[in-house]
Amino acid sequence: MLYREAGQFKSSYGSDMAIFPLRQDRIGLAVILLVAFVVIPLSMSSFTLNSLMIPILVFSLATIGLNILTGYTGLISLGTGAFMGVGAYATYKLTTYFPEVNIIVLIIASGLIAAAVGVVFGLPSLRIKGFYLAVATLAAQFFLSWCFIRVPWLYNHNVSAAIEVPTRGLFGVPITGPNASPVTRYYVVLVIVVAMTWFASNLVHGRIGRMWMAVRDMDIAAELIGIRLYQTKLLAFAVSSFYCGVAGALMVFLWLGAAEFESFNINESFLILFMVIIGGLGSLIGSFMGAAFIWGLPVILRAAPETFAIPIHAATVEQLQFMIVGALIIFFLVVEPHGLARLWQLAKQKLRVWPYPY
Amino acid sequence: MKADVKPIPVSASAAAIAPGDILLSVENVSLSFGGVRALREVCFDIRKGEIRAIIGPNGAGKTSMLNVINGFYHPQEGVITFKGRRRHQMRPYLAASQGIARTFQNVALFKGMSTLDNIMAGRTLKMRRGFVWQLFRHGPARLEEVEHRRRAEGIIDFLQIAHIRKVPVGQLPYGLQKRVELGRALAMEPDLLLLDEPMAGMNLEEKEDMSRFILEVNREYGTTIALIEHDMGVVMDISDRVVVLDYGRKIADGSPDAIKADQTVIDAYLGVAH
Amino acid sequence: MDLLYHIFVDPFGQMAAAPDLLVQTLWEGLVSGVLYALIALGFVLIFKASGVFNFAQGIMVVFAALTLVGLHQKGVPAFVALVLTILVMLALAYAVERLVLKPLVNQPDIILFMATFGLTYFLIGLGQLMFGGEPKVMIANELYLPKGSYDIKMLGGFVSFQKIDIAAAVIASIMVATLAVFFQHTRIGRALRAVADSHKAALSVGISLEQIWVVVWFTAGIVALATGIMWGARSQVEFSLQIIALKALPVLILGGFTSIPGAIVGGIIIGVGEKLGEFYWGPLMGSGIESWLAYVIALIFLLFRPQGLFGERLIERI
Amino acid sequence: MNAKSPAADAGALDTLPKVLLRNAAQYANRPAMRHKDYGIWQTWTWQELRDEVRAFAIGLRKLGFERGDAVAIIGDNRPRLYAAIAAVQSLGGIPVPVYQDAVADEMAYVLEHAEVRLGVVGDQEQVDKIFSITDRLPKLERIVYDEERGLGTYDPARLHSFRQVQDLGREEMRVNPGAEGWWLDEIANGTSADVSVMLYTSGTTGRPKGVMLTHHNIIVSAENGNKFDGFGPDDLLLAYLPMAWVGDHIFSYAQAYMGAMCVCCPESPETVVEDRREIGPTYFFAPPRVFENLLTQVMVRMEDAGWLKQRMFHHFLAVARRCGEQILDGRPVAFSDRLLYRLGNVLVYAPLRNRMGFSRTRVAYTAGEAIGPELFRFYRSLGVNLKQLYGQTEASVYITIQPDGEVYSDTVGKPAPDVEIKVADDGEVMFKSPGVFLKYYKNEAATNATKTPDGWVHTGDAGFFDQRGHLKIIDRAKDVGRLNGGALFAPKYLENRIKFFPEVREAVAFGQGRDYVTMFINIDPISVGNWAERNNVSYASYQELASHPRIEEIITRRMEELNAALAEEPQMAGSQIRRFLILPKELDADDGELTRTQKVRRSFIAERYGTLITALYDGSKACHLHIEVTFEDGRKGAIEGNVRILDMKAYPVRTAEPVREAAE
Repeated sequence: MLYREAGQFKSSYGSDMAIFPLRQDRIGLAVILLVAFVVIPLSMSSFTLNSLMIPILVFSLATIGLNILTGYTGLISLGTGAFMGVGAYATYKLTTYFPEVNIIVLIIASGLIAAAVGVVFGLPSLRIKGFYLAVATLAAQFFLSWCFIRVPWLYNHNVSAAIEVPTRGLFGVPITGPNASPVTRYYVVLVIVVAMTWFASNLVHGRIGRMWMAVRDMDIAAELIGIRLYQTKLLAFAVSSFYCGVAGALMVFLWLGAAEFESFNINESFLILFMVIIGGLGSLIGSFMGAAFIWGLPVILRAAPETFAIPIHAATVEQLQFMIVGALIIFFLVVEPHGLARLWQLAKQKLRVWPYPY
Repeated sequence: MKADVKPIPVSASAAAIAPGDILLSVENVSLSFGGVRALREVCFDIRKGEIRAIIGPNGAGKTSMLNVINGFYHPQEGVITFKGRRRHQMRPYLAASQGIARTFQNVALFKGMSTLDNIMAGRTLKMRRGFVWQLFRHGPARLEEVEHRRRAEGIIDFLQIAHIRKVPVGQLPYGLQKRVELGRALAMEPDLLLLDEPMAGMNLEEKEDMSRFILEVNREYGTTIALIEHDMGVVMDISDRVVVLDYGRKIADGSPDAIKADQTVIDAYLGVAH
Repeated sequence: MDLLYHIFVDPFGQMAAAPDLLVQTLWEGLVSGVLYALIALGFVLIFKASGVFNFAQGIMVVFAALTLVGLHQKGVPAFVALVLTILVMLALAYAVERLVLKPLVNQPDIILFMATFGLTYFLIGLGQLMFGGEPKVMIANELYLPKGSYDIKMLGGFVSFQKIDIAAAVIASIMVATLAVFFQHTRIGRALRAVADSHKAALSVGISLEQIWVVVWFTAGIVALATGIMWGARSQVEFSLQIIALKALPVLILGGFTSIPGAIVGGIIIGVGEKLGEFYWGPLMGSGIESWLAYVIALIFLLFRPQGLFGERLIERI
Repeated sequence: MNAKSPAADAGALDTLPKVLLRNAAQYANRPAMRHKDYGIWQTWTWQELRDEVRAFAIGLRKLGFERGDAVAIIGDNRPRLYAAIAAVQSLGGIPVPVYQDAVADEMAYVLEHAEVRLGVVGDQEQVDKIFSITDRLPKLERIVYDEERGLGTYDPARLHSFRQVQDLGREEMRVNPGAEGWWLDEIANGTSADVSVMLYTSGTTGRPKGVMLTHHNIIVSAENGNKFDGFGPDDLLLAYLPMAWVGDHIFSYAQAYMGAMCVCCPESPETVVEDRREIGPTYFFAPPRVFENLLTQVMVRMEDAGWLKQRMFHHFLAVARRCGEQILDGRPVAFSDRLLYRLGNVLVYAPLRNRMGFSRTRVAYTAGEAIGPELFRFYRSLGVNLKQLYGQTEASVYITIQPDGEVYSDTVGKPAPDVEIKVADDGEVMFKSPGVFLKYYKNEAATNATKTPDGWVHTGDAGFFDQRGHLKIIDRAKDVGRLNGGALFAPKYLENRIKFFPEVREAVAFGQGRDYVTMFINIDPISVGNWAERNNVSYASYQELASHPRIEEIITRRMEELNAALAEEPQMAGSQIRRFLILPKELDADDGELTRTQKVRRSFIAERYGTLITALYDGSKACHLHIEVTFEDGRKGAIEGNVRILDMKAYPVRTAEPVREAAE
């Protein structure tokens, strides 16, 4: 209905291969960015920013990371939480060793460290596939979270065994630590997430993306057209872990402000996995939707009783929340295995062919 | 005018060997899985620029032969010489990078990707731009992408699949999928093209199209082709030489007419007891 | 050098020095191995019959135990509670078949796998909602499970065998035996094995897939219940058990996803290996390595034998 | 972009090649042609087009091409074929576009008659076709082909690819610096009096005639056409109709050159619809059937839409029917309607235009045959400025045309700029214009028969001007007769008018040499069938349905409407239908009642149903019918039954003096 494709013809491959070939889509994207950069910071309370927007962005990033591995390359991973942890602890260590280096740089650096770790635990992926690989990643999960407890060096031997975020600034403005305002932290996170999303979309739309998907869809054929399975899978692990690592760093440094090994346990991994499933395997936009949905839902569930003044125990809400999320996952898999992204896609298609039904 | 795209660029490496010379030779290759002997001392060669058919009753080891040639199976004995390079076995992607392309008996496309992406994937080996450029998808990376898209479009046009360019192959009818798969193989600009039952399960019309494509690829671009096919009519029409396998053994080798006349072949097909 | 000594020499020295401790450790390992094996058994049953990798097996263990204890706390006599719990597991099996398996039939494995995640979360929520989240004590006495231990003097020391552990081992073996019989000699059992090969085959035996699924999930439920009781009796009934249950995964990798004996052997290997590792090598690395050792063992194992101990190598055809 | 329409300063621009040079200079980097190929719209700027043409022209020269040579152009619309036309013209040759779907024999006649020395063809198919008839074409020396596919293995003796010829030209330009100058001189030597193109019209009778049009004819007509609707460099159009058809030659070639518009060629005939949607032409031409098919598609698709959507869709279509045209013509409309229309535009019209590819269409024309008022109104009410024109090859298209704001479904508009029109006593429309063709090639007789010494051309169509000064074409002149009363009797006109009603499938009018007009009606089984469904009227057979009283009511009502309308038209009022009957069987080609192209064979029907006709005129109320019929499976059988004859009252005739002449 909103689309006017007539006259939007492509006279070069460049424009035909654009990620948003339709003008209306480009406009839509612009609007979304506008809302994200201007409307939200202006309209939302620090509390909402901190408890809703920042986490959603952080988790979106992690979800993109896992999606690259699971959705695009078809490798199941249950170690996401741990890889996020690597990012977080790495940043923490780096800040202690290089207090004067810009925190953003350190976060990126720790992303690279996470990537390296990811590659190490990706090594088995050549020999083993599917659920077997899932177990391999479980090994990563448990081994790493064990490290987060048992290796005091990682948390500078704090008695609390937790990592507290020091105050670090960017252009004189504090962006981490207790006296960084939510708005600034929101902006920092937003910029990083937008940039990394752009990179991700470039990757998946190009040669590398095709290699990943080829491996996912039919690894034998992929190999026979000259794709080196091993390198391709490891690259996926590396990129994926990089994204998760950065997400983990952001989670601790720009959202929670402090963390301990519990923050990166296997439940974290599951959480991200759900976001990927609900959002839609192999879709970047889906990653955002999934994150927003899974994170937003409990917030709403918690808010609901208060707003409608239903006398209900907080713990009960917690438990209901588990049940609802679980049920929803099954529900989604039944009605739309391809997740919110597919629904979004269908809606768009409807609009394009409007008023026709197909 | 501008639109001129050479449908299927012939890769330079092929030039080394003159048409008619031996491109690939298989010398007493034997392959077995556990007790099962799939191939026994098979010898034959493929000359550059010819259409070579490999036929035989079910379970004769035809597909195994192809799998050996492009390195998916590793024969226990025997030597394979391709473009003068002798080898016992190799990784499939090496075979690919040396110019061996291949289609599969039951289509092995990347179901989740569009026709175009499948064919573009076929050009992976030809693309050079590294990770960093890919990140930005600009400058050289973009130019490269465009250049290869142009090549891919040449193939799409050649195979007359323009109308399904952006359709996910999973949604395509079988006949078209086979065509796309051929396209993906052609995208590799192979010196040797292995076709595993390219016409299996096709109706007459589709078969005719496919034969036409195979012939055109061979005639107009000089691509060497080795194919497995059950439809004897087609085989005899399009192939220059035929090798016949039975129970993993080579039982005949020669021109289509010679094969038609060969008694052992006839027996093999009539299933005379061994 | 010193490190190498601590890794390759010292531990064995200790073993030789105190054989009684070694035996004790082995026994401990054996028992936890048996419990792992039981959980793995649940996985295998379901995987064999419905090709579903049932991630929820762990929570089913917790859920079963919790229901049992919870019901008893609500004043239901122990054995009635036991029967009720069995009925609950049956209901669960039905629900799963109706609401999860049937709608998702013919979906790729990964989807079904994910679905069992959903199931896991749902059961966590449900369990807590009904019986609360706090740890509970298993009603061992009411079920006449033995207490105390035999302390046997041997190898210049005392080795204590908890009676409950012995019971666990015995019950486990009985259960495996019954299952074996069940599979070998009942119509459903045969159909089950047929399904493992191909769904059509099963239909030809004249049993609908739905029935089979229900039966299998129910059986898995029973196994879960037993596991829950044993484990609960040894420690207590809590949700963290669900995480420990993940240990069944490495077991499966060793044993192969489709082999019952594999599950048993794998379970024991993991259990024993884990305990040995913890006891003799753990101190080197600040202990607690139990939490991951199993997975690493499995991982290393995988690299050398991807198809598992009893899984048969398959030739990839194209 | 607001590039204003180029001024055609006469003299300098008296041939199209000169116009090409002008565009190459003035609009160097603006797109001249686009072609959907290899997945994108390959584009040539005017400069590039000029270079392509030049290279090809010089190449032709190298192949021994000489001034005055005739060159056949055969193939689907392709940039290279259009370029070939320009190239040939630049060398003073005569391009002869030929229908690409013509069978070998027809093609042989045309090529032979035109004495072509060279053929520029689209692809292998055309090459094969020509090779199959070369023995009949002694004069044909060479064939140049565009699509190289499949021709690689052909013997290259008399065969060249378009590119090879261009390479020849480029090579020549490289070695001989004078070549380009020579080419420019060749163009300079061309004059407006030269023959620009030769188009063969397949007359209803006899062999096709080669209509020779001069550059003057074409340039003036094209220029007028552009001026009339203000076409300029910002306009896009889709070239998809046969290049051999005068319309395509004028719109997609001449007018495009004169107005420096961009011409887009579809990927293939099958993809025209998608390609049109992508391009979104600002100027679109199509014969009525194209619009009809489009409408059917829309309706069929909407059938599958959800209940709510359908409700919305039809509601807003109703709104459009009520006020759409007025709004398009800028006439006053109730404010509420205006608002509703706005809303409808968002929800239905604009999206629909978008799907049909008309989002950017400023002007659309239809011509060739009468278009149904419903159909016509549908597009206009959606906001598509669809208009009608009336033209002929002999006139370089334009004879009459509908100005904006004066658009009626039942006329073909007012005389086009510079066109004089008169209606002869026998009702035949005659015209005089700068576009009038030179002569028929090698056919004095026909030329003299068509063109009077003082330059008037017989259109062969009968028609008249209504009060609004718009021309109405009623029929082929030779088919128009008179009633005994002396009033005009134009059967086809009456039949078409009644056939516009959905319930009527076919109609046959009688009246030649009678006192009044009568008619056979064939009901449309589909639409009437649907009606029966909706009103649960049960019927066993077509015959039963056709003779159902309620159907008769409906048809009678339609007849009244028609008569009322006819009464408005002085010339036609006399031929109101007084009596009619509904045939109990469908007219069928298998029974020889229709031609294979579904046209009624009046004389045959007249004798086959003689009894009915007599009954129509002897005042009887009914008539018994018994006739042989052939069923679909070829079995013979008979249909028998009483056919009721229905009387109609005639409306009073408004006797206004018919307008005989109107000129601008």
